[in-house]
Formats: sequence, structure tokens, C-alpha cells
Amino acid sequence: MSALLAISSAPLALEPLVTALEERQQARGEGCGAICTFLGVVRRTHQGREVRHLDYEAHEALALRAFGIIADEAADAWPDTLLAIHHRIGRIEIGEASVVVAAASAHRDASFRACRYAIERVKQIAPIWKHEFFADGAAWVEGPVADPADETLRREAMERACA
Amino acid sequence: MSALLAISSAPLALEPLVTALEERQQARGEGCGAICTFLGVVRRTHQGREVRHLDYEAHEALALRAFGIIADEAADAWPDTLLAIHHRIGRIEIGEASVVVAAASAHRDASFRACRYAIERVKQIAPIWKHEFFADGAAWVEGPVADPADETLRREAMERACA
Amino acid sequence: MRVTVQFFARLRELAGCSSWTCEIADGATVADVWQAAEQQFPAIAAMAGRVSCAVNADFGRMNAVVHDGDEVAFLPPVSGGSATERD
Amino acid sequence: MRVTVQFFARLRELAGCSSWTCEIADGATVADVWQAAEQQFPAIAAMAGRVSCAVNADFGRMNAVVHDGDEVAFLPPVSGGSATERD
Repeated sequence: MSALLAISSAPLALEPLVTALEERQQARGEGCGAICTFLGVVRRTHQGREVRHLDYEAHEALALRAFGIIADEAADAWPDTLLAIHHRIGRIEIGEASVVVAAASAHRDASFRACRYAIERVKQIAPIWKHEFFADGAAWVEGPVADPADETLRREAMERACA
Repeated sequence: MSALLAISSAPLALEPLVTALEERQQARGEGCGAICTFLGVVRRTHQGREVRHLDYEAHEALALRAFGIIADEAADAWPDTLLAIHHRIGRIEIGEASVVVAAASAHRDASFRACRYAIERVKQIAPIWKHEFFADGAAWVEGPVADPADETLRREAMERACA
Repeated sequence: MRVTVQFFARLRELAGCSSWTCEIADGATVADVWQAAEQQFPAIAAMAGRVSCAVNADFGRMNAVVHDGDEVAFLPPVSGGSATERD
Repeated sequence: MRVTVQFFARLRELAGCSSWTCEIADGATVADVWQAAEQQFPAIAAMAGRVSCAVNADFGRMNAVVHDGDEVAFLPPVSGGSATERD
């Protein structure tokens, strides 16, 4: 059975993740009625520049720790909901997925909210870095300073998930 | 390439749907950066009663028409977003998917909103009926009276997608 | 004129019939077809007022005029979508 | 005492080094380790104040005291998640 939380240099697949989630969720409480997933896919252009490919780097052990924190936060907010997060690292081509998040729940509202919350939190606190390669150079993309204890960031993620 | 809108008695698969959406979306505007999907899965229990299996019936031609209306509504609200909706009919066992919705967009906010909007609208206006079979009988489930022109229903779906 | 009437789901069970050919006067509306259907299959009256309709596989309104050869479908309240009902 | 310092992404490029063994006084904090790293790799000063840290593969704070054998990682602002940045 697939791990629910993973960092991998292999291409990401949606179906095994959903199956793993379903199997685990079927055994719990009301069972699995709703699964919401999110796939981040590498786009051709970024701010008008043509992207050749991306390269993701991670602090792997810490990234798995971050995913665990996110899964715990989601379980607190939506007790009947189970999360899976797979992030790919290394070189990723246009059209390939860099991240897959899935949330399984008895009810659809929780599945949508937990999935949205998780992807927001991944972007905020997972120690993963995106290196964009253009025709004429490369650039590291920099978002927030990763800090799981930053309550402002966390509230922002919850607001995007719930409002 | 899979049809984006379909009614089928075959088991639903998520991956081909996502692939079909990606291929079409890559060619448009900013390309495909975000795909949100929703799977409805048959649960073991409903209001405390143990479900044996479900049977879905549809007015197939009209259901495809309804999916087309929903896709048009979503394209109006989120112009860079493409929808796919597959609904299964016939007998469906516990743990199997009855519906898959997927929304591909350049940006993740639109993909989440369009996906949520679509599943709400499917439940409101698609001429599809669920027959639940229990150990001790069967019952038709009845939700809203299907009317695509009902603006109250439509507003409700938009509110759930956006707020 | 003749219109084909289709019943779905619980309506089909109440009518005991999925498709019925209805003879009706020129100028009749979908509502008139429903009245005729109630005459023929009294059990469907239990769902009166909670039914919507389609004409020739497009959504219709009860006051729409029907034409010879039209296919009129009566639709009970729907329940497609996710498999969990009250979510 | 000795701590192992890890640099990631742009910090790694600025330092020109992914892992460095730092000799530092007992009682030193993560912030002290950063200062020592800046001495050794001046280019990383460009990211001072926009860095977070991990100690032994768990999130840490700059004022935490480090111990002999600890692994201290400095993390530039992150950009994982979806492939579209401003979405």
C-alpha cells in the first residue's frame, strides 16, 4: 500500500494515492464518501517567461515531518478526514505533476476544505525549493519563510480553505 | 482521448480524465497549472442504515445536456478553467466511485472553486437518481427538483464554491 | 397528436411503466400531458408538484406547448452526484 | 563542539557548499551557528533574516541551544507545492 506522505523523484500518480486513502478510510467511522484531490502541474510560462523545466530540491526528512504536521493539523480541524501528500523532487518537465494532495472524508465539504488547507500549508512550510529554468537562465523561487509555529500563515491557510 | 463529459456504466477512473483535461488545457492560454478533482464514493452506511449497494439511473441524453450547461456556467465564472464530469450508472458497490469531477486551470484557486461548483450543480440539476439498497429494503433518494433556470439553487452552488 | 412520455426512477415505479404514448389535443402543454398521465397512472399523483420536465432531451417548462412526436420526460427530484447524501 | 551545517537551494549556491562542519563553543545557539556560517561563507549574508532552521530534521528556532553532533539546516524561503507560483 502506498505511503500517505512521500517525497519521491519518480513521476507522481494520482490513482494509487486515492486507492491507499480509500482503503484506510473505509475502515474508519462513517467510511469514505468523498475524495478531493489537487495536482500541481508544471506550466509552460511563468510571469511571461517561457519555462524549460523545473528542478525541485527538498530537505527530505524535514519535508516528511512538515507533511506530518499538516496531516495532524487537518485531522484536528476535520476529524473524519484523512490526508495524503506526495511531492516530487528533481527535474520535472512541462505538463508533469510536482505535487499531489488528496483528502478523503465521509462528507464532501470536509474533503474540499482539508485538501485546500493542505496545499496551502505545503506551500507555506514544506522545506522544498523550486528552481525554474528558462531559455535565458535560471531562478530560485522564494515564498514564505517556513515556520510551522507562525499563526498568521496558518490562519491564512485556514481562511483560504474555509472562506 | 476521453470525453470530458460522460455517463457510463463502466467503473470510473480518475487518471484518464485528468490526462484528457491536461492535454486540452495545455494548449490554452497560460496552460494547466492546477487540477482539482472530486470523487464521490459509495459509503457503507447512510443515516445509520447499512447500505448493500446502490443503483443509479439517468436520463442519459439530458444528463449530458446538464453537464454541458454546468461546464458553460463554470467557463463563464472561471474563464481559464476546463471541466470534466463523469457519472456512473447502474449497480455500484460499496467503495466504488459514482461520480468524478475534475477542473483544470492555470491557478489553483479557480480549480478548487470550479470543481466544487460543478459537483454542487451536478447534485442540483443532473437528471440522475440514486436507488439505495439496504438489508431490509430499498429507497429512492430525492434531492432538489432539477431546474437549470432556478437562480436560487445556482446562487447556492456558487456560494458553496466561493465562500 | 401523439407524444411519447417517459417516466424515470420513482415515477417509473409508481407508473409501472417507463414509456407511454399519449394521445392529446393540439396546443396541449407539458402540464396537460402530466394531467393525462395522472389519469392513466393515478399513483404518480403522489409526486405532483415535485416534478420537472424535459422535452426532446432538453430541459423544459410545464407551460411549454408540445408538438406531435415530442418526447416528454418527467423527472422526480434528482439525487446524482456524490454518494453521500447529506454532505 | 561540532555541529553539521546544511545549506539548501539558493543558500547552498551562495555558500558553494551543501554541508559544513562547524566548530563552535558549548552553549551556542542556532543564531550563533548562522553567524559562524556567515564568517565562513560571506555570500549567505544576503539571505540573513529570511531564513528558518531545522535541528536534527525537526523545525527549530534561531535561539535554540545546539549540542555536539547536532545537524543544523538553514532553509531559504520555501516554494514547494503547486507549480504555479502566484496562484
